[in-house]
Amino acid sequence: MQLTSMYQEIILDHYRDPHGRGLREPYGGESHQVNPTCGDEVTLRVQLDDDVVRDVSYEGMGCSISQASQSILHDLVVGQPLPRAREIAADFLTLMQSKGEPAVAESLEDSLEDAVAFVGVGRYPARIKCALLGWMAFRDASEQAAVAQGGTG
Amino acid sequence: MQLTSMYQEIILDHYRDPHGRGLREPYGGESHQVNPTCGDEVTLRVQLDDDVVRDVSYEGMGCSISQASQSILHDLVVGQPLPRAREIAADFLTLMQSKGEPAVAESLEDSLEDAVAFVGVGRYPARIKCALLGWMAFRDASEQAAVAQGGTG
Amino acid sequence: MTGIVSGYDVEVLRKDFPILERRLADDHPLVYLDSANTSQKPRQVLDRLREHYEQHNANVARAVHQLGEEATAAFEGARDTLAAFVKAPSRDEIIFTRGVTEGLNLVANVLAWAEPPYRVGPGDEVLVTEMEHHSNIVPWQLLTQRTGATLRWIGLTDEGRLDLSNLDELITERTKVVSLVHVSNMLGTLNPVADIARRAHEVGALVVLDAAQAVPQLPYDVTATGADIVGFTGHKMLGPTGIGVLWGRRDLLAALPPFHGGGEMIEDVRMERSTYAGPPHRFEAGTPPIAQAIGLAAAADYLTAVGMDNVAAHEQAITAYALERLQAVPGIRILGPTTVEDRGGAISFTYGTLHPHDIGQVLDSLGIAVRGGHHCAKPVHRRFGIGASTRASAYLYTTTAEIDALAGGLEQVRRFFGVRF
Amino acid sequence: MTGIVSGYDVEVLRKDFPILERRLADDHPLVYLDSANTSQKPRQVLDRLREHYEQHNANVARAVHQLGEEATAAFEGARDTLAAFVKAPSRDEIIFTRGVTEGLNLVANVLAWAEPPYRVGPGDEVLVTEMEHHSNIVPWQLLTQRTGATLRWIGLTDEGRLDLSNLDELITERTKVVSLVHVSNMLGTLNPVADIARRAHEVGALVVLDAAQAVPQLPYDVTATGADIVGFTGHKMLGPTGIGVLWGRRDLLAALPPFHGGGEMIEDVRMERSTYAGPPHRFEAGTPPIAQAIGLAAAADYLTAVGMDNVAAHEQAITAYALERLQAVPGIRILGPTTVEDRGGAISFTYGTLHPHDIGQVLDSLGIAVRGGHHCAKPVHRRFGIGASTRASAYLYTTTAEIDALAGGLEQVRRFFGVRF
Ligand SMILES: Cc1ncc(COP(=O)(O)O)c(C=O)c1O
Ligand SMILES: Cc1ncc(COP(=O)(O)O)c(C=O)c1O
Repeated sequence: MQLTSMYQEIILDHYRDPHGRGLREPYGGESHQVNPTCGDEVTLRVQLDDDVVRDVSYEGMGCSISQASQSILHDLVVGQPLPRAREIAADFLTLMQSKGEPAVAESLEDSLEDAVAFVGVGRYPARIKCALLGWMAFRDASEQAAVAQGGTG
Repeated sequence: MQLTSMYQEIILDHYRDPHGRGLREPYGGESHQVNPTCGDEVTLRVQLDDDVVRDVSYEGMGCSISQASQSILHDLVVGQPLPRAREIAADFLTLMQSKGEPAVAESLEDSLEDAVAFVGVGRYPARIKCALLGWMAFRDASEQAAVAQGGTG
Repeated sequence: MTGIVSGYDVEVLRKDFPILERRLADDHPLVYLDSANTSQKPRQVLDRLREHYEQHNANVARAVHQLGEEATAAFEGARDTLAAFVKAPSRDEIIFTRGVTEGLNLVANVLAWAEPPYRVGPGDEVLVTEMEHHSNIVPWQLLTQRTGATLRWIGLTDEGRLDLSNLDELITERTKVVSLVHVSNMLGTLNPVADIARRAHEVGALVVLDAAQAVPQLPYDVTATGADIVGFTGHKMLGPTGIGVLWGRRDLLAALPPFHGGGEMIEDVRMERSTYAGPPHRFEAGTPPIAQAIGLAAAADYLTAVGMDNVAAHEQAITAYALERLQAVPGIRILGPTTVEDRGGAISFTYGTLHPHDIGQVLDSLGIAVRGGHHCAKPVHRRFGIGASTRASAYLYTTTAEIDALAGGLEQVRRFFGVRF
Repeated sequence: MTGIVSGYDVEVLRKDFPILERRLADDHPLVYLDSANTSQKPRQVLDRLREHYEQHNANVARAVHQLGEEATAAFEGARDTLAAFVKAPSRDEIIFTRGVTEGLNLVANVLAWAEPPYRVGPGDEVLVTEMEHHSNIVPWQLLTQRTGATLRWIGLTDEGRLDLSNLDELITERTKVVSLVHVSNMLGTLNPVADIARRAHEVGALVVLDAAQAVPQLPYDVTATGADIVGFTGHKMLGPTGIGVLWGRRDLLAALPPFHGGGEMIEDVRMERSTYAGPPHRFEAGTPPIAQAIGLAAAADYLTAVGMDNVAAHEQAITAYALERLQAVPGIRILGPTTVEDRGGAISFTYGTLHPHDIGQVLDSLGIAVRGGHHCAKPVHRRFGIGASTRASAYLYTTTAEIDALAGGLEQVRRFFGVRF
């Protein structure tokens, strides 16, 4: 069944055992995002250290897709220089807009690593917002953090 | 063709040569009526004399049906005691709501005389208002006139 | 069919609904349990729509030609049909709207500009409840914010019923409007509207009912509700989208100012000033949803032919069956009344820690359509400490086999995510 | 077909319109010359409607199931289609309404509550014209009466064009809105909207266009009009009733407050307060006219396939032909431009002293459908010293033979009433 194309094992793993969950101090920027169609929410904090993403901490409620996506986000961007983290975020958006095109996923594999597992979600328009919720919060919070430290924001 | 069932010769005669047209003094009540769907208008005055309709005078713009109907109204009610004039008006309303039923027209022939020629108009919902415009004005103006003279209004 | 007895043959009736024969992905037959969101349409409604467009299409109330007369007769005839369907004392009390949302906005909007005693202004209060659909909250927020009035609301008990314990504090001399849902689209609760209407009328408040879920399911009598205004929506009662009805007491409607301005709602227009037609046309500016009103009348005819008593009895029986089946599934918690008394057909629930999106997605892969989300009722979700729920809702075409499919599907959901409750 | 050459075969195209085969009383074929009132619908639109209801019906933006996704894709796809049809820079600038009347009311309504600089308040002025449809007069009367602003209007020349001689006195620093008709539904006049928009923008006024008669007839480019907001209506462009479009500049829409409150227009709802979605959803409260939007997209697809250039050329040719034929009938006086330059397809006229109702009734007995009355434009009738007129209006399916039938019918009207002019 098609279902496994959305719920790949790696997504279910992150959902059952999310990485980096919880809100932590200190942080340079925080963002709260709501998905108006289902009411799901996330609060996400970003801590920069000289333009390197030192921590991403988050809390909220949402479906397996949004939870797993936030967990993978944490894995991908923590430790990265902010410009590179933003590239990753842009690539993830591209993946979500690819309508599930395997070729797009393949071309992004180097950048997104495990996160290409989300390619199947792109075929379900109602779920794309779920996958993007944390990433929208990251874009917002990282901008704030950059501005706060007087960086490249 | 069906058309002649609406435009009976007697209606066309009244249209071409209306009776009692023009606004006259004195009058005890006046009413202005508008047909919102076509913009047709009539101003109609009623003069009572001891509960007898002494004069009905009118002016306005409208189609052959509304013009002829006002002319026939004038013929029917002038000289009648007000209660009888109201009966005639009620009968005309019944005729218009009869959906063109010949039996209804027949039963009203004694009361309405020539005016039963309007029976065919009842089959054209859009035109019923045209035929009734003057009669609505009469009801209104005659009530005013009755009140003004302290009568049965 | 097993398990329940209906006043009509559900399997035969289902043949009127072409979409129910649809096969979805992996050749699963459609199991449509989202009727509180929108209902499916019988062939009879679609045929009437098509016949109108192919044979009688014209604008109404404006043209002196055969098509125009036919279209006007059908449209105004639809008003008669809907008036009879909800036992309105007069056809002139039936206003056609896009849906109940527009109807409620119409009321909230004209009350800002009405003459006393209806005008809502500074110091006045509008009372709603915590179980309202957003469509019966936001219009009143806009009204009260813009006029300096205050919005108050009736809270809920843990069983999902209105908490009427402090009603005397909530309905006071300041209350100008009490607007509430007749049957909740989320909890399923059927509210004691006649009682509340009586209390509201004691202080001279207007009573407005959101009957979006009630009219499709119950034999309806607008005056028996005790309300002054009742709104409902066509697409939830087998009718087309884009059409709804607002019923209002004739003398009240006659005293209210217009809503939108435009064609058909006028008596005379001058550049300086206009005068307006009487109800219902005063509230129907512009070309109305002609074909949709005619289609809705066909839907009302269909429901009347089945018999609204039968529809209500089936809804009760299938809801009772579903409540029982669902409560037997480990991990299911029903939100709202768990038995069928004073209850409509919507059943919202949580399922362990699983998210409604995930539940809905797995069910969908089996052809089972339910709704997951806040169902346009965020405050009541918040009241129960959750953000979203899963909702199954039946209608006159729903079978017990479909309820069984749902119960079975939920077991598969659990297995798919590898959880136990 | 004789007399004109079109970019498509009109006789072949007519076969798409089932109603055009209808026989009326006395077996007269239908001669439908009332398209400015409402257009007829091609099979392609009716098929799309039926297919939607029979295969994909569900509510939009709310459900995570296959039907819901299909319905949402079709509905939001309709937004793309309509955006492309009028060359809107962004799909988010397309708001679905019931029709242009609702669209104009939406604008007038939100401007009462907008933040500066858009808010219309005491001392401000709104400018319309004397040739407006009631739908572009009454909403502005309501707005100005309720906010203490003033309504002014541009007068007309005897030829039925805007009298722009005193435009500098009418458009001043006080002018907040200029709202006018692009193509008059009564006079047929095509107005110089880009010029007027430029003048209005010099003083910072918003420009609103009633394009109800323009979009169906002309290749349309909303930004080329120079306007900030453009409204049109589906039923006049081969689409269903109950649907229209309001286009607005994205940054403007983003700055305006909501219109109706309810489902789908929100971001978050608490009992105390709500926040709202961005455009277009902010302005689409409640279940939208889903099937109707999809049907309208089918209509736009149909028009695009014929080619809007071809539609416009045919309209011009048939209007030129009709103007010529009608002016040859003794007693006919055309209201509005008598040649086809800067002119749309509606032709209103008087015929001796005969009343439009009588003219229309006799024509109807011959199967010829025209409109008699004030066409929801009483002020322009008053301007020309009359209460009502007869209007013939063609569309892409109209043939010269139908115009000939009209001319011949008018002669029979004259004979029937036994008058000479
Ligand atoms: C110029 C113009 N404006 C407004 C309207 C009103 O359109 P609707 O009734 O579809 O809202 C019409 C048509 O009736 C029109 O021709
Ligand atoms: C109780 C209730 N009120 C209001 C609405 C809104 O109805 P509509 O979207 O048709 O306007 C709904 C359905 O969505 C409902 O169930």
